[in-house]
Amino acid sequence: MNSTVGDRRRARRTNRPPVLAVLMAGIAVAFFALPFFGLLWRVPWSEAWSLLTDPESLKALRLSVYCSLWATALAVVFGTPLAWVLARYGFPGRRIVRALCLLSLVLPPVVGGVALFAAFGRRGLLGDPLFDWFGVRLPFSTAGVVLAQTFVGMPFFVLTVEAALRGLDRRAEDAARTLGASPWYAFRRVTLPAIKPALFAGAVLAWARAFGEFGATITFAGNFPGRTRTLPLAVYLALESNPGQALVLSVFMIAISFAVIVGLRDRWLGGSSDGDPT
Amino acid sequence: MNSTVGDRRRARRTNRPPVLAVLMAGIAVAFFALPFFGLLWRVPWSEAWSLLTDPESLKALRLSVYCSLWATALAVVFGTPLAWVLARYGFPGRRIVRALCLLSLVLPPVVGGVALFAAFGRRGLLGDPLFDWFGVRLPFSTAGVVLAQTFVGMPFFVLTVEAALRGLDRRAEDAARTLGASPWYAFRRVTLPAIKPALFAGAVLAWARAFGEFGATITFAGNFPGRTRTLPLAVYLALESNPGQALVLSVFMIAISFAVIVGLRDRWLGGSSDGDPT
Amino acid sequence: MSLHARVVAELSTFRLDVDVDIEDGETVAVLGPNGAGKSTLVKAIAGLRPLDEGFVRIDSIVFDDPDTGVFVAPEQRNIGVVFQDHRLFPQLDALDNVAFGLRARGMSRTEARRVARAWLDRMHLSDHAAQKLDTLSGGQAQRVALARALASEPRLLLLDEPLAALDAATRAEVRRDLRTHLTGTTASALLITHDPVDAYALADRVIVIEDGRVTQSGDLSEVTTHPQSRYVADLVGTNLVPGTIDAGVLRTSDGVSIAVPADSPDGPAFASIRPGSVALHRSEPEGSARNVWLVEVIELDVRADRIRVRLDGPIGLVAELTPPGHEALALRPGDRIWASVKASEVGISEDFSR
Amino acid sequence: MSLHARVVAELSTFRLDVDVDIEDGETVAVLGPNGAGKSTLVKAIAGLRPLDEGFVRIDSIVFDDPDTGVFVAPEQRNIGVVFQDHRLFPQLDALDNVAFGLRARGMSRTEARRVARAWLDRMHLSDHAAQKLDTLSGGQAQRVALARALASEPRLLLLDEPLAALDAATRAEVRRDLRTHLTGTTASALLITHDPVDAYALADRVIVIEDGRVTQSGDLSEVTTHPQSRYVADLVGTNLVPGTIDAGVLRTSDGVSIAVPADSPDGPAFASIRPGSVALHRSEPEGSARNVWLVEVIELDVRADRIRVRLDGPIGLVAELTPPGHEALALRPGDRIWASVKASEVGISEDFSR
Amino acid sequence: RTSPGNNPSGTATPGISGNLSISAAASLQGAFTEMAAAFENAHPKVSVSINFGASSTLARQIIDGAPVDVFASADQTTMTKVADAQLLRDIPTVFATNSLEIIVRKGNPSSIDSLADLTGTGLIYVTCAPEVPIGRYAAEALLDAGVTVKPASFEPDVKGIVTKVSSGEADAGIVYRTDVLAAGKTAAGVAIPDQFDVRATYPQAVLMSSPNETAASAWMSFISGAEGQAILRAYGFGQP
Ligand SMILES: Nc1ncnc2c1ncn2[C@@H]1O[C@H](COP(=O)(O)OP(=O)(O)OP(=O)(O)O)[C@@H](O)[C@H]1O
Ligand SMILES: Nc1ncnc2c1ncn2[C@@H]1O[C@H](COP(=O)(O)OP(=O)(O)OP(=O)(O)O)[C@@H](O)[C@H]1O
Ligand SMILES: [Mg+2]
Ligand SMILES: [Mg+2]
Repeated sequence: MNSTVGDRRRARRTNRPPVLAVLMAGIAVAFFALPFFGLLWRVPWSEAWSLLTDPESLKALRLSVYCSLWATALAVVFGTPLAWVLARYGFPGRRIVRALCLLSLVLPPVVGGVALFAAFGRRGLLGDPLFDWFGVRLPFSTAGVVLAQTFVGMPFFVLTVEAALRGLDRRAEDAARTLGASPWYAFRRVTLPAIKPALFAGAVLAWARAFGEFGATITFAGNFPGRTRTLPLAVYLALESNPGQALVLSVFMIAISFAVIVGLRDRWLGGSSDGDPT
Repeated sequence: MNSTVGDRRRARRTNRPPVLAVLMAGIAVAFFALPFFGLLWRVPWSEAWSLLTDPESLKALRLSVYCSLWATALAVVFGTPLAWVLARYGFPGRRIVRALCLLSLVLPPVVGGVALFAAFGRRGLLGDPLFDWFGVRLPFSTAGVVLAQTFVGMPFFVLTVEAALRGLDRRAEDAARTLGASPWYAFRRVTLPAIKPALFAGAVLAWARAFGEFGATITFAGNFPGRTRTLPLAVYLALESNPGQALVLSVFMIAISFAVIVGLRDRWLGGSSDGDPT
Repeated sequence: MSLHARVVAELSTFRLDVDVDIEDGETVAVLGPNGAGKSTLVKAIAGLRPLDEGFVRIDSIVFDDPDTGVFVAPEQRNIGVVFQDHRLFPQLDALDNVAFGLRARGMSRTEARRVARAWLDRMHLSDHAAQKLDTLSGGQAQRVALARALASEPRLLLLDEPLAALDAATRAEVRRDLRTHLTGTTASALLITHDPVDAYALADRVIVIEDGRVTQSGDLSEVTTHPQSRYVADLVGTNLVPGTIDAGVLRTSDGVSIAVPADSPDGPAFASIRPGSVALHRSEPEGSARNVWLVEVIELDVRADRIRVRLDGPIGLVAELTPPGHEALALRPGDRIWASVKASEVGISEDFSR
Repeated sequence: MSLHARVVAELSTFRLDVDVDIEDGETVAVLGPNGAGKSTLVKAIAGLRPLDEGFVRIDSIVFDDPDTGVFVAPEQRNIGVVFQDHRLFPQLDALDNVAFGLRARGMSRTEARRVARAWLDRMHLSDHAAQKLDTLSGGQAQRVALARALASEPRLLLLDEPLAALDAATRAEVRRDLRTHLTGTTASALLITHDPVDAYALADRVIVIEDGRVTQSGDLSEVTTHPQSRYVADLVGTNLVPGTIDAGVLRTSDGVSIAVPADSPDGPAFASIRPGSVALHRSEPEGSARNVWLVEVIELDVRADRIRVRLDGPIGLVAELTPPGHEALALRPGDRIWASVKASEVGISEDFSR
Repeated sequence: RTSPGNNPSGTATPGISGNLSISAAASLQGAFTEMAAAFENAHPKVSVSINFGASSTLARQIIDGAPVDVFASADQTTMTKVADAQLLRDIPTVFATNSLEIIVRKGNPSSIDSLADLTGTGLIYVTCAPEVPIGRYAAEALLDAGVTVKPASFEPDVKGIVTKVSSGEADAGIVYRTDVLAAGKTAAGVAIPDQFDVRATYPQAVLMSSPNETAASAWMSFISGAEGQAILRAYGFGQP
C-alpha cells in the first residue's frame, strides 16, 4: 500500500501502547514509586521485626483493620443507594445534595473532626438525642473512629459509583423490567454487575482513605490505645519518639494496602482479559 | 391481570426510586449534611468578613487555588495515560504497578511527607540529580506543594479513570481503528468522550483531595506564608491562635468546593437528562 | 389477552400517533419503512416510554393513561419484548439470560435453568448455553433474545424484527416454532418485520405504519391485493400507479395514460400491475396489449425459478420472467426494451387517501 | 485491490479455517448459517483479531502472518468495515459518525462534513444528520454505519449483513446504490448476507462457509444449480436429497428410492428437485411420474404470485404452486396429500464431500 | 516602642537586609507573628517569613535541608536532635519559658479548681501522649501532686486537647498557659500551684546553613531584648 507497511515487516504482533503514553505513564509510576523506595531505604531494617511485633503496634493494626473495614462497609451500604438516586433521579436540588456529599473531601482533616463534633459530639446537634435514645457517645469511642473514617471515605465511593451509573447504558435495565424484574431486582442483577469495576474501585478508594485517615479521627475520636489509636496515629506518635518505628509501621501499612490492591484481581476490576493478547 | 394493578390506579406516572433506597440515601445525605450545619452554627459570623479578608487568608487562598489546580492538571495529564496503560495492556507486574500508584492513598499524611523527602529532598534519592540538572529544590517551595498535592490526589484520578476504561465497551474503539484512526486519535475522539463522566469525577476527587491536603504539604513543603502556606495550613495555624478564624476559613473552603461541585453540570458528569422525567 | 391502545409519542423531530388493537390470541404484524415508529410503539406499549397522549389497555385494565395519570410499571405488565437491538445482559451467559425473567418472577434457580435450557434447545442453542453473551454470533444472540422473551410465557408478546439476523433455514424453522407457540397459547402478539413472509406465516392481521401513522390495516390478503401506498406495493411486489380514472383510462400526474378494465369506476385510484403480467419484448410488440412502453432495464434479480426485472420508463415497473423467458431475452442492465400490459390485467383499487 | 487470505482463528469452542481470495474490483458474497464464522472472518481480515495461523495479503503486501510475525495495525490497512452490530459512536451525531473516518485520515472538518453530508443524502438520511446515534431507528443506524464505511473510500470493503435492518424498498434502493458504488470503483468487497438476493444483485462469486470451513464456492449459477449442502439447497429454494445412485435410482440412507434420469452416473450424489417440478394431488396420481409419495402439509408460504408448500413424508420436500393451483387444492397445514416428481425433472450433482 | 535609632541590635549591624526564614513551634504563632512585624519595623530592609509547625516536624525538615536561618523549638529534646546532627551554628539559647495550666470548658461547668478535681467521676480528661513534651510534663505534675487520672485520649499535640475542651467534648486537660490564653473565650484556665508546675523551656539557635546569618543574629538578640520579651510576656510566656 505504502512504504510504511513495508517498514513494518518486523512490527510486533501484539498490541502495544503508543510510546508517548508509555513514557508519561512511566513518569507517573516513577513519581509514585520513588517516595516508597526512599522510605524503604530509610527504614532501620535490623530492628524492623521487633518494632513491628510490639504489642502496641499489633493493637493499632487490629483496630485499623477493624475500623477501616466497617467504614468501607458502611460507605458501600449507604453510598450505593445514594449514588443511584443521584445518578438516576432528577429532583430539585440534586446538584446541591451531590455537593454536600463531597464536601468532606476538601475539609482540612482537623476541621473535619470539628465538624463531626458539631454534629455528633456531646454538645453537637445530634449529640444529646444520640445519647438519650441509644446511649451512644461517639467521641473517644471506636464507633467514633468508624464514623470519622466513613465521613472521609464515603465520598470517594459515592462519586466513583455515580459516575459509573451515569456512564451506563440503561437499555439492559429496561429489558430487565419487561421481564418482570422490579427496579431493585434489575439493579441487583443487571446494574450492579455492570458497574462492578467502579464498585470495587470506589470501595478500594474509600477503604484506603479510611485506613490512612488521621486528622478527623484524632480530632473526633481521640487517641486511646486499643480503642481509638489506629495505625496512622501510632505512626504519628512514633515519629516524635522513635522515627525508626514510624517508618517501619508506615512500611507495614503500605505492605497491607499493597496486598489488598494487588490481591484485587483484574477480574474484579472488570474487563475480560480477551483484550490482552499477551 | 391481578389486584395489584387495580390498586395502582393512582400510581405516579413518573419513575420514582424505591422507598428503601431513598431512605438510605437520605440517611447518607444527613450524615454528610449535619456536620456542615454544625460547623456553620459554630462560626462566629459577626467577625467572619474581617477574618476572611485578612491579607494572610487571601494569600493562602490564592496559593491553595493555584497549587490545587496545578496538581489536578498534572494528575490529569500524567494520570490519563497511566490509567490507559493499566486498563488496556497486559504486562507482567501490572497489578504491582497499579498497587504502587495507589499506595499514597493509605499513607498517613505526615509519612507521605517523609516519603517525599526520601525521594525528592536534598538528601533524597533524586534530590541531587534534580538540583544538579535542573537547579530545582522542591522542598519548601511552591513547586513542592504542587508535588505533594499531586502525590496524594493523583491516585484518585487514576483509579476512577482506570475503572471506567475497564468498564468500557471496546467495540467502538475497534471500529474507529478500521476507519483509519490511530490509537491516539481513537482514544481522543471515541474513548475519552465515552469516559467523560469518570474523567470529571476523577478530576474532582483529585482536586478536592489536593485542595484539602495538609499533612504531606506541611511536612514536605513547610508552612511559609505566600509560598507554601495553603488554606488548610492556615486553618491549622488559626486553630492554635484563633479558632474562630479557623472555622471561618474552613467554611470558606467548603463554599469554594461547593461552588466547584455544584457548578459541575450534570452534563459533564455524563448521562443525558432523558432519564429524568421530572 | 387483548390489547387496545392509542399510542401518541412526541419525539423531538417525530410524532407517533397510532391505534393498535389486538384481540385475544391474535397475532398482528406491523409493517412499515425504516423510521416509521415501529420500535417506538413497542417501547410505549411495554411501558418503557410513558405515553404523551392516548392510552394502553390490556383486557379491561388500563396500563397507561396520561389523562388520569395511571401508569403501570413495565415489570407489572407481563409483556414479553424482543428488542430490535436485543438488549441482552452482557455479564450473564446465554442460559442465565433466558432464565432471567423466570428468576425475576420468583422461580427457583434450578427450575428456571431447566426451563431456560429447554428453550435454548428449541432454538438449537444447547451448545452455546454457557457462552458469554458477547461471544455469540449475531443470529445466536437474536435467538437468545427470543428465547428470553418467550420463556416466561407472557400473555402479550412484542417482537421487534425477531428473525432479522437469522439464516434462511434457521429462520424458517424458528418461524415455524414461533407459529406453533403462538397458536398453541392464548398469548397475543405484535410482530414487527420487514419480511412479508413473516407476516404471511405468523400474522392474522397487518397494520402498516408510515411516518408515525397507520396507513393501512386489515387482513393480509386485503392489504396485499389493494395496496394503498407505494411502500405496501413495493413490499408485495406489485406495481402500484396512482392516478385518476376517466372512461377506462387512468392518467397519472405525470400525464402517462394506462388503459384499465373498461368497467372501472371513475375517480382517483391506484392501478396495480402484477409483475407476472408485464410482458417484455426486444422489438415493439403488436397485438391486443393496449399498454406498451419503451423502458430501460435497471436491475435484474435472478432467482432459481423466477427472474425479476426492474424497469424505468414513463412509469417505474417490475416485471417477472420465467427462466426460459429470461434466457430468450438475455437482458442486461441498460438494455432498452418494450414492456406491455393488457388492460384486463390491470387491477384497480380506489384511492381512499384522496 | 486483491485479497488473498487463509484465516485460522481458534476460539474456545470453535475453529475457523477458511481460504478467501478476492480479485481486483471483485465482490464476493459470503453465505453461511448462523455461527458459521462469517463475522469472525471479517474481524480477522480487518485486523481486529490477529490470526492464529494463515496469512492475510492485500495486493502483494502481507498484513498478517503469525509465522513471520508481521502484523499491520487495523488503521493502516485501509479496509472499510460495516459491523453486524454497527458499532457506531454513541456520543457523536450521525453526521460526525460518517465524517469520522475522513477526519481520522486528516481531512479538514468542514470538508469531511461536506462529504459526510453527501453520503447521508445518498442514504436518505439528510433529515437525521444532527440526530444523536441512540435516537436513530434500527434501519437508520444501519445506513449510517454503511455510509461511515463507504465515506472514506476504502479499497477493500467488508460488509457484515449491511442490509439486514432495512425495509424492503430502502433495501432495494441501497442495494442498487451499493452496486453502483462497487462497480464504479476499483474497490473490492466481501459481502456477508443471509439474503440470496443480495448475493445475486451484488456479488460476482459466492463462498459458502459452514461450521468454520468453506463448503462451496464459485460462480453464483454454479452454486445454485449444484448445491452441495442442505444449507445451500434451502437457500436457493431447491430440494436436495443426498444418496447413492445405482442404475437410475438414487437411494437415501433412510432407504427411500428416487428415480433419476437414466443417464445419471452411478455413485454418491445429490438429487435436486426444483419446487416448481413437484406436483401435488388430492388422490393418488396415475401416469408417468415415477416418484410418488404420500406427504403431509407442514407449512404454506403464500405470496401474491406463488405459493410455497413445505411437505413432510419419506423425504422432506418443498413444492411451489401457482395461485390457481393453490385455489384448486385448498391446502391447509396437516392435510395428507400426494406429491409426484418426474424422474426427468430430478437434477443430479455429484457429492464431492464423500 | 523602640525606634531603629536606639535599638541595640539595629545600631550594631546597620546593614542587615534580605530575607529571614524562621522555623518556629506552632505554639509561638501569635507571639512570633507580632514579633516579626516589630522586627521588620526595626529593620525595614529585612523581610521575615516564619514556618510554623510542630517542633518535631520542623526539626525533621531542618535535618532534611530546610533553608531556614533560625530554629525556635518548644522543647530541648527536639533542639538536641538538630544539634546532634551538627546543624547548629552555636549553642541554643533559651528565650522563653512556659508553665502549665489546667484548661477547662468555658465557664468551668465541672467546677475544677485543682489537680485533685481531675479525678471526678464521669469527668473526661484528655492529655497528650508521653511522646509529646506536654504529655510528659502533665504526667509529672500529676505524679508530683499524687493524683491518678485516667485520660480518655492521648492527643498527639496540645491543640488536640484545646480543641476537645473548647468544643466541649472533653472537660479538662493540662496545657501550657499560653494555649489557654490563645483559646480566648472558648475555654478557661485553672492555675496549677508552683510546686507541681513544670517549666517548659523554649530554645532557639541559628542554623549552620543559615543563608542570612547577620539577620539571624539580629533576630536572636531582638527576641532577647526588651521589646521581644515584652511581646512574649503579652502572650503568656515566662522569663527565660
Ligand atoms: N429521542 C428521539 N429524538 C428524535 N427523534 C427520535 C428519537 N427517537 C426516535 N426518533 C426518530 O423517530 C423515528 C422512529 O423511530 P423508530 O425506532 O420507532 O423507527 P422504526 O419504525 O423502528 O424503524 P426501523 O425499521 O428502522 O427500526 C425515527 O425517525 C427516529 O430517528
Ligand atoms: N470468544 C469466543 N469464544 C467462544 N466461541 C466464540 C467466541 N466468539 C465467537 N464464538 C463462536 O464462534 C462462532 C462463529 O461466530 P461468528 O460471529 O463468526 O458467526 P457468524 O457466521 O457471523 O454468525 P451470524 O450469522 O449469526 O452472525 C459462533 O458459534 C460463536 O458462538
Ligand atoms: Mg425499529
Ligand atoms: Mg455474524
